[in-house]
Amino acid sequence: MNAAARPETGYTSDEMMSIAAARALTGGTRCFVGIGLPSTAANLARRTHAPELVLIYESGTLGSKPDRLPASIGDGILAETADSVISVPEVFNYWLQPGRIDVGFLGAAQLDRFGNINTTVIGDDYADPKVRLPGAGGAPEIAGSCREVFVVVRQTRRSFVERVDFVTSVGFGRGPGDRERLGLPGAGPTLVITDLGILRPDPETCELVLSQVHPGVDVDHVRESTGWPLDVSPELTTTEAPTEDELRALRALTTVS
Amino acid sequence: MNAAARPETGYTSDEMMSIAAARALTGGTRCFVGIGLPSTAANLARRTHAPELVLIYESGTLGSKPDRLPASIGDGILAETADSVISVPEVFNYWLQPGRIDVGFLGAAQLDRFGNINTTVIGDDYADPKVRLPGAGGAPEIAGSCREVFVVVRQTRRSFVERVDFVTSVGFGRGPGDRERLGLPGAGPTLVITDLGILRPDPETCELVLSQVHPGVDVDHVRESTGWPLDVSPELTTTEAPTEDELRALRALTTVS
Amino acid sequence: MAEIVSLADAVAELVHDGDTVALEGFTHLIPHAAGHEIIRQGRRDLTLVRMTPDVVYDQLIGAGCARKLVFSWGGNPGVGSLHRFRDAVQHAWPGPLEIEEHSHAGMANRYVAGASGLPFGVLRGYAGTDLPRHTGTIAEITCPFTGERLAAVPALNPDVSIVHAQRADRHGNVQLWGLVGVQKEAVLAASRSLVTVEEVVDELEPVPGQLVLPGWAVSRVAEVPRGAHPSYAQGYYERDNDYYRRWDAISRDRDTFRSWVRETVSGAEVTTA
Amino acid sequence: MAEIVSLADAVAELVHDGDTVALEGFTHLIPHAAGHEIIRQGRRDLTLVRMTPDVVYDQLIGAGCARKLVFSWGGNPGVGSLHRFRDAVQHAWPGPLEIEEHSHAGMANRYVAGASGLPFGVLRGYAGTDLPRHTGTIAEITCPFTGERLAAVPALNPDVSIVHAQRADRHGNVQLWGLVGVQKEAVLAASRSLVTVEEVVDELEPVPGQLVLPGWAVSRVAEVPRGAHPSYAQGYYERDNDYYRRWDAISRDRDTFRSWVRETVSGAEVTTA
Repeated sequence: MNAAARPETGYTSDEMMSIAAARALTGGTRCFVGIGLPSTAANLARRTHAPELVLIYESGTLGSKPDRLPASIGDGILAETADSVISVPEVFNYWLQPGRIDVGFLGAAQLDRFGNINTTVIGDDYADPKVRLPGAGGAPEIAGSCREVFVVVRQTRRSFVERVDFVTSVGFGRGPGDRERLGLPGAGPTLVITDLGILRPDPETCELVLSQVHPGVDVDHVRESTGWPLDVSPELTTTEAPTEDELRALRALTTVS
Repeated sequence: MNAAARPETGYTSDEMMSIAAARALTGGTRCFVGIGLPSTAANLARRTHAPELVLIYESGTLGSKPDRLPASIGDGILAETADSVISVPEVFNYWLQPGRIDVGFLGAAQLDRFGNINTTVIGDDYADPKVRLPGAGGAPEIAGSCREVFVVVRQTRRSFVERVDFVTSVGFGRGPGDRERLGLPGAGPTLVITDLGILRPDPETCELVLSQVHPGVDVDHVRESTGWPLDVSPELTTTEAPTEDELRALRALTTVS
Repeated sequence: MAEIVSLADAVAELVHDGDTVALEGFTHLIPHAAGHEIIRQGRRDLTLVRMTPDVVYDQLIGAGCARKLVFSWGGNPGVGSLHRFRDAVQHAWPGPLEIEEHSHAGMANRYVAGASGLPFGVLRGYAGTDLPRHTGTIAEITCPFTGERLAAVPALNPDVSIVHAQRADRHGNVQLWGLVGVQKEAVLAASRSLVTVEEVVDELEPVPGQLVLPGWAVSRVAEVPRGAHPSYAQGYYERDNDYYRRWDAISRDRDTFRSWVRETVSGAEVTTA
Repeated sequence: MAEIVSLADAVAELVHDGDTVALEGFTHLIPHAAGHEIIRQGRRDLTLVRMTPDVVYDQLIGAGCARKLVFSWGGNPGVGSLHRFRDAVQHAWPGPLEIEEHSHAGMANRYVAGASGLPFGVLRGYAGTDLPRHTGTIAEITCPFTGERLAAVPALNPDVSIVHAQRADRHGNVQLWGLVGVQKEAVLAASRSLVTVEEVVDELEPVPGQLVLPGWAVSRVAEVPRGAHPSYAQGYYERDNDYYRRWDAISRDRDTFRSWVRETVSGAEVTTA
């Protein structure tokens, strides 16, 4: 978590992001938890309003119930508390690929207006990149096969771009009908949770539209932090501020680790 | 085991067959044990001269060390005494298919002069068979992928035929070069052990030739018990009679079960 | 979370006439009680899928539940032939039985493909055998990298798969151990699934060699102690080898078999087609 | 039966310049000590294969052992980037590094195909991504039954695979538990294999969730206590999260990294190409 709590609110924008992301996970949702920010949010949800949440990690755990934030997606606590520990090929072949997972929870280095994700290279030349990123990991197939995808990512002009330099994981491709043409069974990125607000795809154009701002965040600031002309939903709402309970649970989780 | 011990020898022809088959398994051979007669022989070998023998059963056990004869290839004793218990798909995909097994040990309802095995139907019409047999089981891929195949089968004119009614598992097909053409990596049936003697493929013609008779068995009797004009090796030998130890071990094994 | 219900309710709800139904269990943990319940409820026109149709499928076939059998080895393990299966194939009694015949490796890979959400599986198999001449569901496929030719088989995706396990907890999480066969694949490949268990417990104590199926991947769980008899449940009871031997005599004769159904599967009747 | 030898002897015997080498372990049981031994013995021109090249591969790449990297995710888990990996890709230091990039699902299926003796694996993957434009080892394949198009990837068959496990017995039977990753597949896919273990014991006591590799499927076993450090070995020691954080600073600077190699991997030198 970067940045100290803003004195006027008592929480950081990262904390707001994690709490907003956690709130999106409810009931017994089967959630494939990607590396990074998603793990914080998913664990927070399970520790607060969604104790039945089923956490699935690509390292081979079904139904992990860690009592602290795992230091990585392969933390021992995930195996020790899982309903079932399986091999990595089994995770992808028997559990992810057939569409058994409700929500794929992903981070991103770059995200574009159609929700495509880049975690591979920054720059136009794959062979000679400006910045070499970690690569695909499980994300392409998580983005393809989960019933829906939630993305958690900090919103800046650098990360929210007109078009990603490299499509590591497909959102809506170049627009309506692309997922169907590609044979991707899931609904794609239905929710993008940032430190500034929440974006949802327009059902007609598949373009990400600002549907919610976090408390105290100005819409113009969100626009300035977006690398394409951002549409704002006419029904724009404001996120409910973090409750004391949510903040306490989040801080307990992130401090212990 | 059918038939009582012949008074003149003190053992039955089935006992001779099992003992001859057991002798063919030596050292740390990895042996894929088919259903029926092979299991008796493989377990006898492990209990006598080949304690390091690695027994693999299609039910999912690697390195079973049963202290009694398993009642079936899925007997609990096989799992309880195994080095590793694995799923049935894993047996075939990770262990059999890549050629990790030295010897596939099979039975047969019908066997032909090129060592092809039928365990599917007796009669010319698959759709309306004279006798419906159990079918393939693991045998086709055992016969294809093991480095060599040993067949244990009682020798009669009905079971040893010119050409099998149905090729369930390939021996040498129609003759030299067929296994290579079919892409079968193993050497095929290098040894056929019967209640009368032992047959081996002629290296030139791939036809099964009588290379050994059991004690007291007349070559003419073997010829009469074979459904094709049986060639006899010029170096025909006679099997060593069962030792007291072998008989004792075999009977201990088969009586307990 | 899998709902825990009675065996009768589970079969009534999950298994319909005309369904493709797989009962799996490789020698170990064969769901016999569920098979009997299917006979008792008089299901018809089933496509029965099973790698090793043994006594329980002989019973289902003999009782007239099946229209078709998809399999790789049909025998009475350690004893000999299946007489009801033979009678159906050789004499269409109690009705004709269509068969679709594979090898174990082929069937196992069909379940794996089904569990993996793939339309087909690939193996080194069937080459040179007569199976492809009679089984439509075996094709050739070429490796796009090496040009090598291999066998392809279509995924198996039963309407219902039924397996037996040692234990489940109250959330329907299922635990089995010992020979685990192809049970996980069969359950995951199916649209609906039923797991009968020896007992429902509060807590699943870990056991070496265990396989755990999360409750959310199973439709229904039914507590059926000795539900695998005459096969065995490791840690609970041994295989009843006598039963398998006795079955040979019971099944040889149609009338003896009819009486067995009437007396043992409480009042079910065999109707001939 | 796998022969039990010293780590130095095992690496000298099994790993040759120019080999394709896979070190596997998904966060858990990463064979760090074996990686350091490869650096110490100065192996060159290796094609390094690993789903998650993390710190140990950063070290091997930085030390100039690698010609090529086959991978699906290269980062310092929980920390950030791999600076030696980045420096090699972005600035060809200490030499150029060819990359062959897949997704986890693709890599996992490549190992599965390799372990299964098949030339390729099939998956629903890569569709719509830019990976197939840059990675030659992704092809399309058509289902012979449904006509559906899927992705195919070629088998991975390393010359040597190296994994770490908790225990082996004196016959070289290997036992591991906890997250088992893709280790079994990596070992079975390789021509030769080395398993480093925390300890060699007389008897492998069964452990829930265990995976056992028979000694006859492994080439060499070497006893290397703490051989997975700074990753962890469930039941033996925890992950050294500080090491991963410290690695960020050590690896950022070429000279700091050089000193680390010299001091930590006892006298090995980085040679630039």
